[in-house]
Amino acid sequence: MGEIFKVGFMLMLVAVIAAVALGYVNSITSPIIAEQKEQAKLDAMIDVAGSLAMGELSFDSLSIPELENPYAEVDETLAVVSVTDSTGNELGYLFIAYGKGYSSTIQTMVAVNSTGTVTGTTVLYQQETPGLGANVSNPDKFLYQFDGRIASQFLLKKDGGGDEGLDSITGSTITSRAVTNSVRGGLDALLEAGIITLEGGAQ
Amino acid sequence: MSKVKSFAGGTHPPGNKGLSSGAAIVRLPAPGVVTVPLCQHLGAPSKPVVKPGDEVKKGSVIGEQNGFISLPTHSPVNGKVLRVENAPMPHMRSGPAVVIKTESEDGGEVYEPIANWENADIPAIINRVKEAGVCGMGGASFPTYVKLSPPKGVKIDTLIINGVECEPYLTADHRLMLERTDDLITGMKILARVLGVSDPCIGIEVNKPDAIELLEKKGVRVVRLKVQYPQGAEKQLIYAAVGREVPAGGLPLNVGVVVQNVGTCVAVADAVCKGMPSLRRITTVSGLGVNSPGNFEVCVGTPVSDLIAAAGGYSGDVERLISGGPMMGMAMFTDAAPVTKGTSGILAMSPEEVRDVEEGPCIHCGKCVDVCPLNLVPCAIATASEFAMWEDAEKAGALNCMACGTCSYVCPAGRYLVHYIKRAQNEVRALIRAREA
Amino acid sequence: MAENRVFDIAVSPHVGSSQNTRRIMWDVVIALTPALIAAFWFFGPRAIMLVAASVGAAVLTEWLCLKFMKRPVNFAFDGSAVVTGLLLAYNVPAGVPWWLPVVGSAFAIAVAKQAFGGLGHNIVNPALLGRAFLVASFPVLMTAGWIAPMQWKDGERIDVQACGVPTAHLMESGELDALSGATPLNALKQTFSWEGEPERSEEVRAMLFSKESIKNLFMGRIGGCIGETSVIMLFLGAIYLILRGVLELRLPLSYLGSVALFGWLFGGQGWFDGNPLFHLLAGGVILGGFFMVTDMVTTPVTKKGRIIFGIGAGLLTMVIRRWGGYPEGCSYSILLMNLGTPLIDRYTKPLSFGEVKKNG
Amino acid sequence: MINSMLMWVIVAAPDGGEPSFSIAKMMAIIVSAIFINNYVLSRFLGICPFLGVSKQLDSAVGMGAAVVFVMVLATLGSWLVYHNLLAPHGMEYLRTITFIIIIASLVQLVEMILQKFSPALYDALGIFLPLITTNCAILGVAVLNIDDKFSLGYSLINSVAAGIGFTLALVLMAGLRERMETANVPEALKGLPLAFLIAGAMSIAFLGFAGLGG
Amino acid sequence: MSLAQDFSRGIMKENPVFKQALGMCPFLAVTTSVENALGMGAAATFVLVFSNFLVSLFRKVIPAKVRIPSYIVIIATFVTLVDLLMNAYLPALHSSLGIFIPLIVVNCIILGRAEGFANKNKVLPSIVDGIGMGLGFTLAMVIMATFRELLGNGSWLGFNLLGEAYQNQPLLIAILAPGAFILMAFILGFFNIMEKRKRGGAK
Ligand SMILES: Cc1cc2nc3c(=O)[nH]c(=O)nc-3n(C[C@H](O)[C@H](O)[C@H](O)COP(=O)(O)O)c2cc1C
Ligand SMILES: Cc1cc2nc3c(=O)[nH]c(=O)nc-3n(C[C@H](O)[C@H](O)[C@H](O)COP(=O)(O)O)c2cc1C
Ligand SMILES: Cc1cc2nc3c(=O)[nH]c(=O)nc-3n(C[C@H](O)[C@H](O)[C@H](O)COP(=O)(O)O)c2cc1C
Ligand SMILES: Cc1cc2nc3c(=O)[nH]c(=O)nc-3n(C[C@H](O)[C@H](O)[C@H](O)CO)c2cc1C
Ligand code: SF4
Ligand code: SF4
Ligand code: SF4
Ligand code: SF4
Ligand code: FES
Repeated sequence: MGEIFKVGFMLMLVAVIAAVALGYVNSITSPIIAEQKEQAKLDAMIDVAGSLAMGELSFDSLSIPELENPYAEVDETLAVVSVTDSTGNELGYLFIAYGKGYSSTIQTMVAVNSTGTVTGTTVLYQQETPGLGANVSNPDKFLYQFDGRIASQFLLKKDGGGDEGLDSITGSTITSRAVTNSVRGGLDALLEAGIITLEGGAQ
Repeated sequence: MSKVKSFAGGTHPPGNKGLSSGAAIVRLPAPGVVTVPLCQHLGAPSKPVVKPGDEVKKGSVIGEQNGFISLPTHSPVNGKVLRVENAPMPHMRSGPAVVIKTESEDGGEVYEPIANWENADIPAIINRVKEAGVCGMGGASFPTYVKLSPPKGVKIDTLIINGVECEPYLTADHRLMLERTDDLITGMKILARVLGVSDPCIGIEVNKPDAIELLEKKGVRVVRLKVQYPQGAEKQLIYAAVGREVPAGGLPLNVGVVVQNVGTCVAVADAVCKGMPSLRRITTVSGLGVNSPGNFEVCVGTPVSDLIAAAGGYSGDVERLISGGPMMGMAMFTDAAPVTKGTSGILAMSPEEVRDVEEGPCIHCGKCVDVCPLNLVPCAIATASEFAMWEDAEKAGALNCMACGTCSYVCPAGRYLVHYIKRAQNEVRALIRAREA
Repeated sequence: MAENRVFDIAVSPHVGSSQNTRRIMWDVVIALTPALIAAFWFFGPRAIMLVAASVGAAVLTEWLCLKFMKRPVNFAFDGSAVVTGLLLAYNVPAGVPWWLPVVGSAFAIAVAKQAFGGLGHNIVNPALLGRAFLVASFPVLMTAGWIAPMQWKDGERIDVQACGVPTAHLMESGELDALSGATPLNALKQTFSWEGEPERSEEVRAMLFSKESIKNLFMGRIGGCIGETSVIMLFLGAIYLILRGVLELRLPLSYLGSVALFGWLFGGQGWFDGNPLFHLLAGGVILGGFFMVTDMVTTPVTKKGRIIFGIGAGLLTMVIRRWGGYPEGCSYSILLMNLGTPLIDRYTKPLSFGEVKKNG
Repeated sequence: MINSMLMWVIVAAPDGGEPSFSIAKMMAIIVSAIFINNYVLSRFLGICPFLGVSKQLDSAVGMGAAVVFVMVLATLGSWLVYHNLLAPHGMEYLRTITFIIIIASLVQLVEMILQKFSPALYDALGIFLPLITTNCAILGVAVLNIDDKFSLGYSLINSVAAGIGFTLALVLMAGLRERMETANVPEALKGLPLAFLIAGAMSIAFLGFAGLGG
Repeated sequence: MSLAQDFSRGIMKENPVFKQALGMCPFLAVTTSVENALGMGAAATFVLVFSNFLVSLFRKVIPAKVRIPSYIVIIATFVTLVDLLMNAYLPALHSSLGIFIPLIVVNCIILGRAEGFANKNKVLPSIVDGIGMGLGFTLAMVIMATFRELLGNGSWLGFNLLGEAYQNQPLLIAILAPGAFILMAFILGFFNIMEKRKRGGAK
């Protein structure tokens, strides 16, 4: 009995020391991890929204009850962030589009101005095939075509977009289609909810 | 005409029987010196009972039975024993033999004929078959009297006479059926009586229509068989003739059948009706390596070189000299070896006839599996054997193989499948013996 | 009495069939030539160049490997490397650069064959492993290197739709672009993803399954890999092999039968609305069915096993065509079944003659 | 006390994960774990037993069965502890340490129970059990279930499928290795290199499943 | 045995990967780039050194019965430590090593050294052994990663070495799963030959 007690005690001691040590380290690292995650997001937002205006930007997430989320199967709510300049002028919006690609759900962050024209995009996450679909992360291969388009112009040539349509990445129609259609879906949702309007914008 | 029957698997090598099938049997006199092997049958060799200098009579016992599966050996000539020694053999490198200087072939000691065999005591007939030294003439040279004495409780209801002769080249059984038809039928009847079988039959491949016709005319029940090697193998013959599957590792008697070769029937008839011990046999000499192929009735103990000389001598290049058929026969390293009771043929093969492929790796083509009449997977057994994986070879059924050679024949990679499998059989038997000990 | 002669001894049997490995391999080479002629006709001299590069690389690699491993180099000329090189080249699009089949053949022979011990010891089909290696390494070239087959009209060369469907109709409706550069199977695959547009999807499928399209498939007037397109020429080769006793029909028949069955079952959008003939003739099924499923080295030796292999490969082919990431599943299905070959052989070992099934 | 116990059992979906269950998603998980992202051939989890226990078919089957068994138990234990003990109290950082303790104790427990109540099964699986503690595939499936935000139901399905995928790879490998025993492999590649070569060929073939159902 | 021997043993003679085939999963999984290899190597070395240190320090105190569980707890503690620190300070590396960081716990190199060496030796040799083994593991991974990154991406440690043309059409398979298996087969084959040569020479 004493033997078991001693053994159990030792094991517990080891575990307790370990837990305490880890708790301590965690208390130091967890704010850093959280902050660094926040920063990464912020960097991406600044990167994309930088196309809306120069200078200091601020971001504010909107909660829009009537907005129907086209990505319901990935996220409950369509997170829309409004972008304002330092003086509080509303410049446009950011949202994340989710599209099911070849081997992953591709997350694309999109900046759109209040008249519905896309001004910047970046891929936040993808796990497509290296050398094929993974090229979406390279702006020169695909996303360069996105700026200046409105919702109805997001269609691949292959999918009936005609001459105005988007060229897909060589050998990666599925990936290209996923991104294109997801961006269109997000824009449509914003239009429907009346957050952006097409007045005066590109036809 | 009855239906042509067969078994599953097998192959059809070119028969080449035309070389000798038209040649009537020629009886050769005994040579000046005979080398009588003491190991002509399956089982223990007989024990020599003569010594150099002894005078022997034709038909006198020179080696006595040495156990249950064994037989006595007789002198085929009147003469004088020169030596008792190890001599080259057709079926092994060398074996014990009695060398006799021939003086004559007349008269000699024969047993009392059992003329009224229809009514004679059955044990007496079996004993006669035994003392006459009759063994199977079809292949394994198994002592015939053993087959005639089934263990208690075993009921034999079928006797099949094996007139198939499926090996290419060989025509001895074919000629025997044509020329010694009456003795054959008598032998068949004796065997049927001994075994208590009422309706024996004889299996013949349809490439011997003359034999089929002749026997049917004489009232024998003939089972027509497809020309397919190895139709003459006991288990395949039984399956084709009566549709019974001899259990793996079992014997024909397990399904109530006894199979005897046509030559054995004639030997039995000679022993019973004429009291003649088994001293001679009919053998085919063929192949493109001899000048005039033919069928010969010779004394056991006659050197192969004499047979070749009788067939006109060698013609040019001879690549290989074979005792038996080309599928299962043994290559002989010298033509000094004597004929035994089991020598169904002597083939002198020219280089064009002999298969010459370099052995390559097994390409898993499955041809051997397709043809194996026993449904084995020969390539697997052979590979296991090559790598000394004896347990695997045993599991793959190595012991079931009858070494018919069909698999090697079709193998495009030229693998020596039979050779590997035979080696596996030896090792597996040793393994089993060790396990039981 | 004559001097006794002495002879060489050898194991039985002393005679053998006329088949041998070398002859079988060269027979396959002969049987593959009609398809090469078709490739020249439809894809031009470029196809011959690629095939020659592939075969040359295969034989050279084989020779180098044998030399390096100090094994008899004459095995390099037994024809098996030629078959591998041919089949590899037959499995790449005609529009790829010359070095692609060279790299593929070198991999097929050095890694998929010789590293496993050479002829007879490899576990998966070398040509197909070589192809899969190329697809994984150079996906863009291997999925976009199609060139449209050439056709002659009034003595002049005209280009036709690679997918093999009647084109005029498509051009009018403006859907031509949607299928450009594709192969019939690529076109079919695309229709599966137009879930939102059932009518368009249905319409294109109807064209693919039409008589005209089937005729083009049969002749080879379609885009595709170099050697797979002309069904009629492949049939010619297959008939030659059957006559020469090289092909055992269990594998091809069970494979083709299974592709047809499952193609009908789920080769369309829904159930029971696929076109079995289309699925048999499109893509690599005929080439695979007569020349690659039949690679004896990597397929089961037992009779039952070969049937199981064929059915399994057919099922996998159709599963990949219908639901997989690739438009064609023929090569992967064979590779995947190759992995199971030893297990199939093990569990289909026939009951030997006179053996009874043990109870339980 | 009793109340909180009940709560534990009830919490069966992670925060932000899907509470509902769909057959389509279940099929996707199964196909992914067995074929597309096979734990061994594509994710490199469980390589040691894959190489170590694939020399013979019989032991491969035994090992596969043992892994499926332990994976399910480990998933059950680790999932419940993570979502009911660690996550609610902000102690996610103790995940690794708790999971490995759970797995090690589970293996011990299973061994003891088997030995006592089913000696036959113990004899069959016994030798494989200790090997499993230090098998990345087990810890891997527990961690990935958390990372992928699977609910308890999906996690269990995922663990069974992962185990089946592992067994499939192991059994195929065993068959191929048995065949290769009699192959004329170059001297340098004999042994472990050959095992890797076979795994490479398998892995390429499994690329054929890429995008399946996608 | 001298400290120098303790150190060098893990690098060549008893290299955990090439000579003992240990730590295979992380080895195959993270060697897609030299950077990942170095990161994983550093993480594993850290855990090895500290767990060897603690195990050796307390080898007289910990009862034999709970030896293994205690080691596991010690190792898991350091693994978690590395996990937290990396997440806080090297987030990109942390996300590309992914699940293989927590899996260091079951890496048998570490448990093997704790049980096989630290358990029986003094503190200093144990630390040195940990460093040696860690470096050996790292070295092996760097060798493998060199092949894979160079062939599969045309670069080494991110530097483009083989030129634009190669990078457009690299031997992608080298960084995919099959490439890892096949390259490993040939690397091990190479060591096999070397071993044989050496043994042949000694005779
Ligand atoms: C290994 C492999 C990976 C692939 N990865 C992708 C991918 O990441 N994205 C994609 O759109 N298509 C990918 N594909 C290609 C698709 O299967 C399909 O062939 C392609 O989308 C056809 O598009 P195309 O018309 O642009 O050639 C991949 C194909 C293979 C063989
Ligand atoms: C050890 C042994 C025992 C045999 N015992 C009997 C037997 O008791 N009864 C019988 O009819 N045949 C017996 N046989 C003979 C076989 O049935 C068969 O006829 C003999 O092996 C020759 O067959 P083969 O020429 O096809 O090789 C025995 C054979 C052997 C090898
Ligand atoms: C492959 C093979 C083929 C055989 N072919 C014949 C044959 O054609 N004729 C024959 O009488 N015996 C043949 N035998 C021998 C028979 O199986 C059997 O042993 C013999 O018929 C028994 O009769 P016996 O004891 O009178 O010789 C063959 C054996 C084997 C293994
Ligand atoms: C009917 C037949 C089909 C063959 N198919 C292939 C094949 O698909 N791929 C291949 O590399 N070799 C093939 N070969 C050649 C040969 O079997 C191949 O090189 C071996 O797999 C190498 O061990 C074939 C040979 C024959 C006789
Ligand atoms: S081996 Fe000889 S005796 Fe046996 S069947 Fe064939 S030819 Fe007849
Ligand atoms: S395995 Fe034996 S029985 Fe089967 S074909 Fe070959 S030699 Fe004949
Ligand atoms: S016939 Fe020869 S090559 Fe074909 S499987 Fe059998 S042993 Fe192998
Ligand atoms: S302990 Fe883990 S890392 Fe080490 S070899 Fe075994 S499975 Fe691989
Ligand atoms: S490292 Fe051993 S199972 Fe993963």
